[in-house]
Amino acid sequence: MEPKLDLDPEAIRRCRKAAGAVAESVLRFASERTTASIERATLRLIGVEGADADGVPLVNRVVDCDAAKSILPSGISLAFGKAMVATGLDASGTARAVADGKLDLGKAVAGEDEARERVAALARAAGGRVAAVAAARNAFLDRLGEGRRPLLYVIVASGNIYEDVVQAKVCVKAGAQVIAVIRSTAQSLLDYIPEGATTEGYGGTFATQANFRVMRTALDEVSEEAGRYVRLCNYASGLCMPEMASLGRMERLDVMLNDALYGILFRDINMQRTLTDQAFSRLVSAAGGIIINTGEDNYLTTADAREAAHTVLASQFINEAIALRCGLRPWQLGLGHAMQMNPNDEDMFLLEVAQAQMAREIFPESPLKYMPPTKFMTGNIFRGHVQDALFSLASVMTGQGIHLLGMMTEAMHTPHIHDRYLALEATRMVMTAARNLSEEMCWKPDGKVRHRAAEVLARATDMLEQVEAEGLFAALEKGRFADVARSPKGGRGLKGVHAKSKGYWNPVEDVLRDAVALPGRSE
Amino acid sequence: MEPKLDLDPEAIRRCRKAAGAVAESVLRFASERTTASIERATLRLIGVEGADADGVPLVNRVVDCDAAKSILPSGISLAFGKAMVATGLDASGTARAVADGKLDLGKAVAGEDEARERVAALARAAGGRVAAVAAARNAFLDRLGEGRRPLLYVIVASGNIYEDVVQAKVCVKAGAQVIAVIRSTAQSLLDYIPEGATTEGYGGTFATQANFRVMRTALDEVSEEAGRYVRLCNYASGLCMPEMASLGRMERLDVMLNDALYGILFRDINMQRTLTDQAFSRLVSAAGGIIINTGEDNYLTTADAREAAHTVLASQFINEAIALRCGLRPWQLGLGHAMQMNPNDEDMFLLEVAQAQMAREIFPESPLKYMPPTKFMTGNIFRGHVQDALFSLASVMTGQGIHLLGMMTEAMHTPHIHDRYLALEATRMVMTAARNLSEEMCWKPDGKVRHRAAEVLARATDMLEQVEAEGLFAALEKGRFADVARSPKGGRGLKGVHAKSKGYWNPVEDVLRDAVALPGRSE
Amino acid sequence: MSMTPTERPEAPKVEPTGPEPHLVKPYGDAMGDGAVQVSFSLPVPLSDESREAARRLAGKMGLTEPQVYHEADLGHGFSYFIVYGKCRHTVDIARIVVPRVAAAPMGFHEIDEFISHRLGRKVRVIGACTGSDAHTVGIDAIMNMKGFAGEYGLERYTNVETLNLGSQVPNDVLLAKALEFRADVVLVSQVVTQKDVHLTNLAELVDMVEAEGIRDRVLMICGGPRITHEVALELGLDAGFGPGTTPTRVASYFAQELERRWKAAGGAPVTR
Amino acid sequence: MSMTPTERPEAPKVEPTGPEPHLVKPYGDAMGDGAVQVSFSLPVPLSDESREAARRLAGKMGLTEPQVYHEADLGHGFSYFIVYGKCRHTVDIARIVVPRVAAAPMGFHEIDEFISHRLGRKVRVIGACTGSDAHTVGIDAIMNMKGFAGEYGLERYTNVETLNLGSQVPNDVLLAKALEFRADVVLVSQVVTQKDVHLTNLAELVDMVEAEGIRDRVLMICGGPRITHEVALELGLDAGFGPGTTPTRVASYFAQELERRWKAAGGAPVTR
Ligand code: B12
Ligand code: B12
Ligand SMILES: Cc1ncc(COP(=O)(O)O)c(C=O)c1O
Ligand SMILES: Cc1ncc(COP(=O)(O)O)c(C=O)c1O
Repeated sequence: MEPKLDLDPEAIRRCRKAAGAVAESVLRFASERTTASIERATLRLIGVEGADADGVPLVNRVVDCDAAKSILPSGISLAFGKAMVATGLDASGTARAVADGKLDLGKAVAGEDEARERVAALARAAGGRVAAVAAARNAFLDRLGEGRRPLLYVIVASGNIYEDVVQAKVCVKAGAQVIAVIRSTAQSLLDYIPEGATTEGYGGTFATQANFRVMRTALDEVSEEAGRYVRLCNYASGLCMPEMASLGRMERLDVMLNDALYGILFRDINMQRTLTDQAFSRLVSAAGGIIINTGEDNYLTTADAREAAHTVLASQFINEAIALRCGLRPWQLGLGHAMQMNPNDEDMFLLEVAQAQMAREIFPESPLKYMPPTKFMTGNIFRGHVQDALFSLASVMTGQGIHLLGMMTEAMHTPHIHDRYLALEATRMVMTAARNLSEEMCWKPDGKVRHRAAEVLARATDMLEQVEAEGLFAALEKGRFADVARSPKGGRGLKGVHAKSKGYWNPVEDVLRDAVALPGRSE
Repeated sequence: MEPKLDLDPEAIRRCRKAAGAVAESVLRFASERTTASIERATLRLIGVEGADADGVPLVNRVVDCDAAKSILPSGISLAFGKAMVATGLDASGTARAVADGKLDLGKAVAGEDEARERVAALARAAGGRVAAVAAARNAFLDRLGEGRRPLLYVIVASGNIYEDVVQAKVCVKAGAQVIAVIRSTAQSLLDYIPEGATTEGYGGTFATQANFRVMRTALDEVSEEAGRYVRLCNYASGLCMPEMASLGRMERLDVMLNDALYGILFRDINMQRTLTDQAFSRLVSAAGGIIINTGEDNYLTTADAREAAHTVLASQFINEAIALRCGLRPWQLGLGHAMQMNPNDEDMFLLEVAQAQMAREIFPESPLKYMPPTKFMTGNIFRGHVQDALFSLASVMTGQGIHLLGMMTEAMHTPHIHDRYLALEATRMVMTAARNLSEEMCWKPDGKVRHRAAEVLARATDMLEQVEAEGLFAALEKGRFADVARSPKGGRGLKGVHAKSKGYWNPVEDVLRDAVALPGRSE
Repeated sequence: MSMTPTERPEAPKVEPTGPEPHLVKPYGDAMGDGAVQVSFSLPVPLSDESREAARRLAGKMGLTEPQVYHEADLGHGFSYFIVYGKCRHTVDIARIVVPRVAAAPMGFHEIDEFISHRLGRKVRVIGACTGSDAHTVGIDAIMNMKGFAGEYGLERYTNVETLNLGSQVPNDVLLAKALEFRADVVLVSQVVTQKDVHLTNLAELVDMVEAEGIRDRVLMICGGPRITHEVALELGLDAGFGPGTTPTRVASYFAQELERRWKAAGGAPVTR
Repeated sequence: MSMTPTERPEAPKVEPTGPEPHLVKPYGDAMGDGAVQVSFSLPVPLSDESREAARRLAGKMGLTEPQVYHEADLGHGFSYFIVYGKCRHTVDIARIVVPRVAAAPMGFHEIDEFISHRLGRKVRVIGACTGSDAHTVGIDAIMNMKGFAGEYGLERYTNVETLNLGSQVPNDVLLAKALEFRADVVLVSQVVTQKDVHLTNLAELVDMVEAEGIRDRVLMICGGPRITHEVALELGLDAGFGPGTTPTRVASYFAQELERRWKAAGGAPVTR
């Protein structure tokens, strides 16, 4: 798409510079730490599966065992490797032995070299398996394609994975290109991932490895029917962010919401924890060819879209900078933004289009994730359907990459089966009717649209340079994003953060970094 | 609005020239004829009111009496003047005497001069009263204004004028600026106007003088409440076109649908009859400050909007040419067009906007009447609501003058009370959100939009020059408009047409022509 | 963790409405939830009481947990509500039998050939949009050359002779023309349905055709957006066609039905 | 033909629903027409039979002349319908009594003065969004400085001391903090309502407060998009506020209600 807004390249450069500095500092912080979930993710990646009789995942049993406390700063891998050598069992078997109290992790004294070799081999094997998953996706995409952009993204959230499958299939028939399974309310606060296929959740369906499989299998089936590859999306967020990313990568999820800032601001998750988790998670997704979605769109639910538009842009720059440094490539960055102005404000459509077009031009290679109106949706489903239509128009006019479907029942419930059908139908109609609108039109110089974009960019530049100066933690403490203030020690999950000791070793991370051509870190 | 399409001025000039020639010939034809309804309108304007015991209007009784047959070619006025002199009664009294058989119109032999003077005085008085009506409207407009353009136009059609009043008031609260009372199905085929306030109609409410008053009174009331003048619209069409125009003028209707072509094509009314009626009707509306709406929008219900778009433009030119020559000024010409493409066609929105913008630029001073999607509306009210939203956007983007509200229930019933509320709400939202979109954007040179406009204009030019060559009657016979073919002698109402005799006299027409500075015709 | 589809768990099918799958109930996002959306206006001003009235009304409609999600004051004594609830009712779909137009679908050429081979002479079809109805697009879609939805209309068939009377045709005129034309098939379109005028109109036509004594000689077919085959049968016509009807569907029907009748009667009625 | 309004006919008023105007019935475009719009999906594929099932279902809901205006095949065994019909039911609006929060509306300054003059000391208000609910926009609208809909929030009042605990607050934490803060008023927000979690949550809180023996010392107020005053009372709270609530409405209520209670009790409870 040819640029229309004549944005100031110098401002963009300054933004990237400031965001880069912020990212470096955040990643430096993260590189000095590990977390319970990173270590659990590591175990999962080397093959630990299953749960104990109470449904507690074995990875949690291992990482939470008494001995682990002192082990975690060095990483679980070496100790676990020794345990494997000691038991002679595979990864899951070893973990079960630890869980059953048959083996004290602190007391496994097998030879260090053998232990390292054992785990390193598993890590390399995991890397291979994961590459195969990415290859399988690419084969699908080559063979079937996935339809035009923006990709139409709809959620299922019945709470029952089997019901979700039915609904997802119906969505695909109606044109959906990405199916996102929303998680059960507050799953992100759980410090473990439930096991097995689940049929009870509220406001969403539990994210479990089995559920991922059930849905991926079903989507593969309908992808064939529909003659296009349908992507699956879930959340790599919350206290289990690194494990979610890992499971997603293993089970061929294609898109994952992944944004520490969301957890901090909207879930009150501790910032040290989740920013550390995020660095690992993004690495996992990078090599897996997963598209991550970020959550700046959410800022405008608590802050005002007119006033705080620049915070969205600033956050996009930060997310981009962090992501690129974790090995993600631009095409993997579904940077979030949203249409959240009061639809009764004069010219709000122009301002929204200005924002969307601006983001498009600033991140030309990234498939922006565009979020529909939610805040100003009411119980008036008819009016809401039209708000969503304006959104669809804005989206197609500005070349968005991933288009979240607005639902007329947004203010009421997670969607009913026909809500999605109607939403897809209307969206497809609007996008077809105005398919090439963007090619056809230009924005007048000196008009409101160009002014708005320039103003938002200028304010984002100021903000980023300020965040660079004060540091991200301080900025979060001052409530600069989403009008929400959080403290570095507040929120959930801080106790799962561990400063790495000198000898920290994580062969999985090394394999991952290697896969995306980042230098290794262990030893 | 500054032009955006770079239309070929030479093509526009050629269109106006050809349309002018067509109009001249049609008006020449009309000037040589009178019709039953013109004569009845004349009687109404000089004061004949009321009906006989069977509800037959007195004007019909007079014009249909045995003697009238031979009288009509000379106009009813002189004979009726003689009758007035003979009875010494006022106009209604005289008409009732004729109806009651107390007086034979053919045998009234009063002095010609006195009779002429008598009727001419009434005609002048009528002229005065009508000027007062227009002045009253202007006073309202000066005092209250009428809100922004496009004027939001909604229909009421319950069949019961009192129910219509309730619904109209509700519409005004929701933002309606024009209330159109749709007529009962097939009233246009009646060769008389029913009398009195009516509560039984289907698909609409009878247009009667009393109903006009009931609604105008109610709207004056809510205009005060709303702080803006609400216009009233009805139909000057069908077999009673001239009388409808006259009643509308007397009862302060502000907008009247008035288009002989509609009657010919969609009501199978005889073309000689209705084109003759139309000339008189437009004259009536001209001095009355009434905005007429034309019916080209309807063509696209029977013909294809992609293929036949130029026929709409050609017809607008013809309607403009005829109207201007009947004394109407450009601001009175609500030239019709419609958004009637299959919404699932790629880029249909662009083509529709091209048409709307083109019309806007070609008729810059006329308040184009823009008709919503009807043809592709289905029982899917949700999808329909979005089609209407696209329409509203096209309308505000192209500066239309009168915006007919699309109803999501278009494919089902004349609107329910909340259909209009929802339609007005959504339309206002879209128009507010995109209020200055048109100021902000431009269409790329060499794009589809400009090409489409140029192509439609070029085809309209060809068509108009062809119609000029063959004449309008022949063009209608060949089905050039709306894919419907009609013959000059077919359809209803031909027997009500009378070639004027040499001595044709119509003092009312003279007063009307004088009021709009056209030369008189009688004697 | 393996990726081959065969090793994946089979997704169990969700059962329709519990133990009795033929008892259907609305579905929102869980079997049996009964989710239904309702909207209406009430002729009372908006107030806590009218909102409650709306809720109770939904309750009377058999919606449990009715929830008013939107309310608007329309002014002048009216209010508008959007309500959701869970429908208690079920319908036994196993007991539903809907009459269908019984005719194997055929294509354009096939029909033309069927007529020439099986009926032995051209079929004469008259059509009109009757009463005060001026909506000709529907009947034209079936009859006009150019046809509808990519199919040719009856005028294009070699073995169908047509006469399309157009709009606003009074029943007596249609009858007279049908007699004159010696029509085998009468096509009537009715689009305007206010106050059930289409039913009155069609019933009147059937009466007139019967009174004329030719009811068994003509196949009477009606169509329109609110017409169903069932309604047509109830009114005494032979078939009814609703929205989206294409010319071949109508022609397939009358060709096959005429064959059946003419066979039974021992031959086609003579035309002139 | 005259133009002066006085000479014009008076438009007779349209009577609401015939002889018994308190029996209200939906209205489309004629009194008593009962016009209702309904939509739902059925867990059966689209067919003539499922369309008929949809029609019958509407019939069971008490809609006469049910008409299926839209139908869609959603695939995978589901179909969707939009139905209109004429509702048979009426509701007697004269018999409906809806409990209201009884408090005269006051403005920002007025409330502050009311508290200082009539209550004699500052009011202590604690707020939280409880359970796993993370939707703080509602409670913030009432409590935050910047307020909502052009009104200041409680934090801006001179005579209100506030403590906003934010989101995802477990009931026991709220209770402990309320005791510690010696709250006079507890504000609870509940936005997520899936599986009626808001009802369970609120009922649990009331139980805990009662078990703690301080139920009569605190005014318990809840709010959220699906909360009504009636629901709050049923759950044992003192008041409930729904969508669109503004800070002054809540403050007017607790100020006046505390005055009433404290008067009856002979004075305000001491705070520390
Ligand atoms: C186009 C149109 C018009 C055009 C008609 C032009 C013409 N020459 O036909 C014009 C502008 C003239 C018009 C005028 C009016 N219209 Co009109 N019009 C419509 C509109 C927009 C589309 C109808 C259409 O063409 N459909 C497309 C065709 C292909 O579909 P169809 O008719 O259903 O036909 C198909 C099938 O039903 C079937 N079929 C139909 N007939 C037959 C016959 C046979 C034998 C068979 C086998 C099959 C068959 O096959 C067809 C192809 O699949 C509808 C709204 C809508 N979107 O439906 C309103 C609508 C039909 N009109 C309506 C009304 C009220 C009027 C007026 C009466 C308003 C007034 N009071 O002035 C006027 C007057 C006309 C009159 N007396 O009939 C109402 C009818 C309400 C009702 N249910 O009674 C509607 C629903 C609009 C509304 N919401 O108010 N209208
Ligand atoms: C903003 C929003 C979010 C934001 C919340 C940010 C934040 N910090 O608050 C984010 C993006 C984080 C979010 C997340 C989720 N959300 Co949410 N969200 C919304 C949304 C769009 C708007 C809510 C809102 O802010 N309304 C504006 C405020 C001002 O209105 P209000 O809350 O009604 O408050 C007013 C009154 O009710 C009253 N009031 C409210 N509380 C109180 C308390 C007292 C004491 C008083 C007196 C008055 C009062 O006064 C307020 C002012 O008038 C709604 C959809 C919608 N349009 O309603 C969905 C919605 C509420 N969310 C929903 C869901 C399911 C979720 C998730 C659980 C999804 C998931 N599974 O992950 C997540 C997780 C969050 C969680 N566990 O709670 C559902 C709830 C469905 C239901 N009925 O149960 C909704 C309806 C969307 C949907 N259709 O699915 N969400
Ligand atoms: C970036 C991001 N992460 C996560 C979530 C979901 O929340 P949770 O992780 O709490 O399930 C959202 C929801 O909108 C989101 O936008
Ligand atoms: C120009 C015009 N005249 C008249 C009518 C109404 O028809 P009738 O005069 O038959 O009531 C319409 C309806 O759309 C119209 O567009």
